[in-house]
Amino acid sequence: MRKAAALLFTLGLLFLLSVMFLRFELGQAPMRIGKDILAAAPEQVGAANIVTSVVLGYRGLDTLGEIAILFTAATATGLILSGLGGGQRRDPEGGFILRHGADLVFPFLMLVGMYIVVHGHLTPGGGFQGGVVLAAAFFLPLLARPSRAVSHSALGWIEGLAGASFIVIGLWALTLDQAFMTPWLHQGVLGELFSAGTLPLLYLALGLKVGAELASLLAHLAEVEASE
Amino acid sequence: MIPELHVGWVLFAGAIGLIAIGVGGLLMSRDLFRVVLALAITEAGANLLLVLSGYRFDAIAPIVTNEVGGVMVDPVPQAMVLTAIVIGVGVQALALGLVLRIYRAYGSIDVAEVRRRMDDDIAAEAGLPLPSGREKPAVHS
Amino acid sequence: MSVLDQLLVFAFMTGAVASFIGDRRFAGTLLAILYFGQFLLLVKLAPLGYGAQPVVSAWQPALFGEVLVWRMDALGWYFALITVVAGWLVTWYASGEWGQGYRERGGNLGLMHTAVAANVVAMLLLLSSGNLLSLFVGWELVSWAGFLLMVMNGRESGGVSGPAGLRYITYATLGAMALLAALAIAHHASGSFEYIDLIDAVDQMTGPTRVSLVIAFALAFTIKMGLLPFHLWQAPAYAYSPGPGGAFLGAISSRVGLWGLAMVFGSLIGIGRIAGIELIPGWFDLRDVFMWVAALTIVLPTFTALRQNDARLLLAWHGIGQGGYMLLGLAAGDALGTGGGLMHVLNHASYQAPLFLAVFAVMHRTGTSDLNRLGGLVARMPLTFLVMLIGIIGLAGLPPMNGFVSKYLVYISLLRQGEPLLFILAVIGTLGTVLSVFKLLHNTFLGQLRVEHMEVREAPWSMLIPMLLMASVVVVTGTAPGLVLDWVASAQAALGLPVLDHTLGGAAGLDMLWVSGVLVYGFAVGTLLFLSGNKSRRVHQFDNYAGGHFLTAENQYQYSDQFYAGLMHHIGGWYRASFTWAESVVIASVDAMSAAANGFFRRTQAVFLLLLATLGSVAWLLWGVGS
Amino acid sequence: MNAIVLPVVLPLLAAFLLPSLARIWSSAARVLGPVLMLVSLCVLWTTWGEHPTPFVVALGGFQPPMGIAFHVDSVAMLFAFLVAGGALLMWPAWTDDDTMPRLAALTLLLVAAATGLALSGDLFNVYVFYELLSVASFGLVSARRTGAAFAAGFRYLVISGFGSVLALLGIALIYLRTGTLNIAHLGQLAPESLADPFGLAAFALLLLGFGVKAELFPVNTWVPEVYAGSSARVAGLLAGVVSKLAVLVVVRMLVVVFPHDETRMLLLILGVVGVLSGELAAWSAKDMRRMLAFSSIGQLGMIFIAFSIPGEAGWVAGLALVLHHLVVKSGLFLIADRWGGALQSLTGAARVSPFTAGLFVLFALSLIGVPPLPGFWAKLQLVIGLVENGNGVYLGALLVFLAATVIEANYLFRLAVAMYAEGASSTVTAPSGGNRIGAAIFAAVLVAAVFLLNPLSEAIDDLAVVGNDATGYMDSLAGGAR
Repeated sequence: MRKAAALLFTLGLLFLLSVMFLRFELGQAPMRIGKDILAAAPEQVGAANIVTSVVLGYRGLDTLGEIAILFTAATATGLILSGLGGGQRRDPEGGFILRHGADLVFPFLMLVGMYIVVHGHLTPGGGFQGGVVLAAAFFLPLLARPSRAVSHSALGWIEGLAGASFIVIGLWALTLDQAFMTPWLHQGVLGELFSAGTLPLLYLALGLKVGAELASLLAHLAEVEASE
Repeated sequence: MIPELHVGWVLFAGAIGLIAIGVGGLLMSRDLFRVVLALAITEAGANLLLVLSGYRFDAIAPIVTNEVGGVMVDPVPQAMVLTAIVIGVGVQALALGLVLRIYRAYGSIDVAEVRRRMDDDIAAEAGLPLPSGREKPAVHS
Repeated sequence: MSVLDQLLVFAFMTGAVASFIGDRRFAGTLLAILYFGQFLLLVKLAPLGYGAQPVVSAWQPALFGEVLVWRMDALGWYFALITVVAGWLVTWYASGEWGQGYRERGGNLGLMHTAVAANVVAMLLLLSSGNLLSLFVGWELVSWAGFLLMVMNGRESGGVSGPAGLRYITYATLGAMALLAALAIAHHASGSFEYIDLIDAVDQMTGPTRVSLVIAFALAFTIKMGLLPFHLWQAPAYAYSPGPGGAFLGAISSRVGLWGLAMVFGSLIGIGRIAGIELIPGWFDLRDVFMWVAALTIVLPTFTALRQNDARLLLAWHGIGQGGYMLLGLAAGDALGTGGGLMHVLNHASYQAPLFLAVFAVMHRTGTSDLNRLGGLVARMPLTFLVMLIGIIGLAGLPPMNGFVSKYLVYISLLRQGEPLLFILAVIGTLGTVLSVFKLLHNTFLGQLRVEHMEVREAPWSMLIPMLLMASVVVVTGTAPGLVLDWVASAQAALGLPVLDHTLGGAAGLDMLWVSGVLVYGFAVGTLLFLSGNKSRRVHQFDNYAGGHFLTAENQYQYSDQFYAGLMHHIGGWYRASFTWAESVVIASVDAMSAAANGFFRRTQAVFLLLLATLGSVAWLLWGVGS
Repeated sequence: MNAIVLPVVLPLLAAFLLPSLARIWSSAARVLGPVLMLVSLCVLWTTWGEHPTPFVVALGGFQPPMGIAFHVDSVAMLFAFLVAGGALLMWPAWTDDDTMPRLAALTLLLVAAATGLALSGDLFNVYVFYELLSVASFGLVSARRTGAAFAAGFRYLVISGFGSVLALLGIALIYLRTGTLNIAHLGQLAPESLADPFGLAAFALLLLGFGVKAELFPVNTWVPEVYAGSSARVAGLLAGVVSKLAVLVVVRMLVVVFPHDETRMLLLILGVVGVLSGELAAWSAKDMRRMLAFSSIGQLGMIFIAFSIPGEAGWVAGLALVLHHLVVKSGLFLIADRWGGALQSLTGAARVSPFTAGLFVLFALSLIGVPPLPGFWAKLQLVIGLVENGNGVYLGALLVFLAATVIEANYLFRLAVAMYAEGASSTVTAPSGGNRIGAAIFAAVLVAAVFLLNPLSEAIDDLAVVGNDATGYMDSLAGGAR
């Protein structure tokens, strides 16, 4: 009975959403600010990747909010998972291939991650995507060697300082009598690595922060799993 | 235009379908872990819908290159979706952490059982008779 | 700063003094002096009672664009006079031995003094309110000050006062919310809270608006008066207040409901317009509803009083019925009826307060107010007996006491208006009153003195003097009702009601000077005959026999249990039980709704409701209203 | 002017660094948060003083509607002020165990998010801050680390998560129709692109999505468990402060973008049902925390009813109720710190702590709306506003409101009478010193408000004019809009 009702209401939702959204055709959206941004972004921000201009420029505050959410989730997870067990690990060590494979891949992952991060303003990619790769680089050794304790202190410092530098870069604009997050470095030439003002710096901070955040989240969850 | 219209319809329908599947999962799951998964599916659907709201087939990715490009896609929904995805990740991680702790506390992740135990715990803390009629709540960490 | 301001400030100061030093030994005396100061200020305002223009307060704070105005007119002055005198005398009563005893029993005397003072301030604020907003403020203050007085007696009442007070405050909040609704309707109709604007706007109102305005006002004021069917709260709440506080509440507090109705019937809406709202055309109108409610309120609670075995409850139940006379007179609408109704306020206060105080004096000496454990105290407490005697004659409405005058005016008005049924009901009520007050007097003072009360002494003078003062008011205004009728006439004029044509001896052909004279003459003759015979001999109460048995301390010839058993057998207890039943139905339905609401919040599947709401509201917006 | 971002950004900055800072200097970490709240208060105070008229801060220097803008008017600053002040008084992280740094960081994040909600003028940015607020509150709610806290937190998370999806759908729908996210810009475009059933449906989605935090019926089923399972201060913060910010968001959308009869009616109906369900449920609550939780649902319902009244009257009533409820409910939750258990156990509690019982009575009186306490004036505004509107549904809402007040008086004073019952000895202990001081400060604010009613009423009138001025809101987007 309950399932039937649930099904019925789900179908109702399906119907309503269809009524609301299927009226729209792709590409028929007015794109009001989208067009403006497409036109103005190359001059205003100077990043080849316009999505990056939006993420770090036009909607930079969203991005700050979003790393804050990640940080919050990591902190909250840490809070609720702390005080659980002694972290006695019972997972077996990874085998030879896994351990050495992880060691081998680690620098490459780091490299790829950093590359994606620092080229975020030029190509698809950026702090989030790169940060996830960085987190994977940190997490891989954890899977290979479950007995090795993660230094939460170090991760904490990385995520704290990375986040702080993001904000400080943004706040620096205030000393120049500009609004928060106004890019204050020279724009450079469109398409070059050192271009788009403060954007690469922000992405760097972002990448580090996301990487550290995800790594610490995963580490927290892994520790609980291990102490199961 | 007809094939485009058709594909657009499919994409929208897919997004809406994801939402419906997720909501159905939310309603029917008795398992907290499945609830988390259902929530993730629902969010995925909503994100898809969001990114579709600025998408067009005749346009290219919004990256300025040396080649002469055509019309570009609206970059704003893409940025929004990026944000929304990351938010979803954070929420899901926290949800998993909570599920873990609930399992540790109650030894179960069944929705009804957890609900019952929670009511008992709240009542016990307040010094009220337990709603489930048991003597006292089982010990938990 | 007008005299009104001085009065209000002085009353506030009294309250402040009470709250700071209320528990000191001398506090009662000091406070009594301060109340006397308030009384003097009211005397300064006495021209109001003889037709002077209203006195306006200089303080008119404006908040959220609304102004609070205080203005005292003849009606307010009349009520304020009763209030302040009642406050003065009950405080005097509590200032001596009673207060000490109360403190020794663990009562918080300082709080009681503060509560009484707060009640007086609140009443003064209410009675001098100059627009609807200040009326509401005063109304709520009176309600909550009364609540404070009611619930503070937990120790002495054995924990009964708390639930009684809670019941009261629930009813009172219901009334206050009705008043708030009335305010809202008035504001909607007239655009302000001023009386004048409302009076102007009444004529332009649509029928439903006017009816709902009347109903909202009526609900608020009748609940406060404890009229049927909202009377259940009153008796326990008043009976279990600390003695002087209960006397004050019983004397005047609930009469603010009548004050409000007088304003509605008089100036704000007008009894004529209310009579114009026909429920069954040509046969039954809204005014008839008021009159029938009043008549039933006279009868039913009075017969409930008959069944009480606690003197406090008996009196408190009576107080409810007396409100019925006042409303009956007021709703009659003519000069006689409204005059009688308004005069009854003072009369009622003047005997209800000393009756309460006398009961508490007995309690003070004997430790009980259970009518089955008392008796024969006339020999030990003759002055208290005298007070109660005067009081019950007044309460029963017999000449030459003032209660007779006001009831007489109401009766005449009813007969002149062609309402014989209501008249009969009122008389039946009086009959019940006579029966039950006789029970009170008999079981307390007459018959055989109980062994444990052999050593009881008369109440101390600090308690007797206030009681005697009040009792003397009953006699004086009974003999010369014109003293009060002057004020009543001014109040009628202030309300825009027809003014009662009266003399010092009374009105409508009644001359109490003459009646009292005849009575005094009769009594004098009787006394002379009695004394000249000189056949009486004083014996010990056990030096006697009854039913062939000699009397002992265990063997009583006075029965007090099952008083009026035959009558009770016939009328039963259905009426009171039916109202408690109605009340419990309301509570049970709120309980059921509450359980349903709880069930909603306790649902396991929370998202389900969310989805339901989404579907509902989106569908409603898409198709329900948009198309 | 640009400094207005500081109350949002500085807490974020501090939160990022706080866990690490606590490792090397824990006492500094403990006071960092409250000190920052003071700084925020100062910044807001000076900004308010310097810029009494609304202004827009284009973040990143990008003209709105392209970039995100903070729309700063007196209403926004008032709410930001309340957030900082409330958090300062109810700072939940004074503990000195190992949870302190994380608790403090979460609180700072909560504050940053709430302030952002007040100031932001961009729909998606509002969503981001709302999510930040949600995640931070999940963490705070579960921070007691009991089974019930986790379960309640999870329930909260699921409901809130589904609400977020709804809000996201609403945003997608709006973006599809208008192609913009700036609220002022949306307001300008709304008459042509959103004033049809589909636009209104988008509002319904936003309302239900953001309504989760605002304890809107029926998305408030998380409320009783969460307030019963979390610490008293967190519950006070959520019920007193955070809920109001969600209300502000919804009302901003209502006034600027969707000022239609239908949307107001939706708000009104949900508010009425909220009042009924909340007060009725509170009537039979067996423990104080859940009683307060249900009562706050009812009070929030009243706030929704108030804001559904068109025009400035609605804003006056709504703002007055918001301010009043914030002060009273926060104070009550501080009292519930140790008195939150079974109502039965509070019988005779006045003996344990006469001071606390007195505060309870004061708060209860104001909550019921006894003059001259501020609660009365707030409710009076609501009553006048409802009846001025004249419409039948509003009159029905008035009746419900009046009946609910009677129920409220009964259950609050049932408890108050029991607290003062003679002869009973209560098993509870007096609330901790800090909580008593906090509650006393709220009580002092309440009493001071009685004496400052006149300036307060004028200030609220001014705020209501600003809040209701939709064209003013849109015009502040000078030049950037088209």
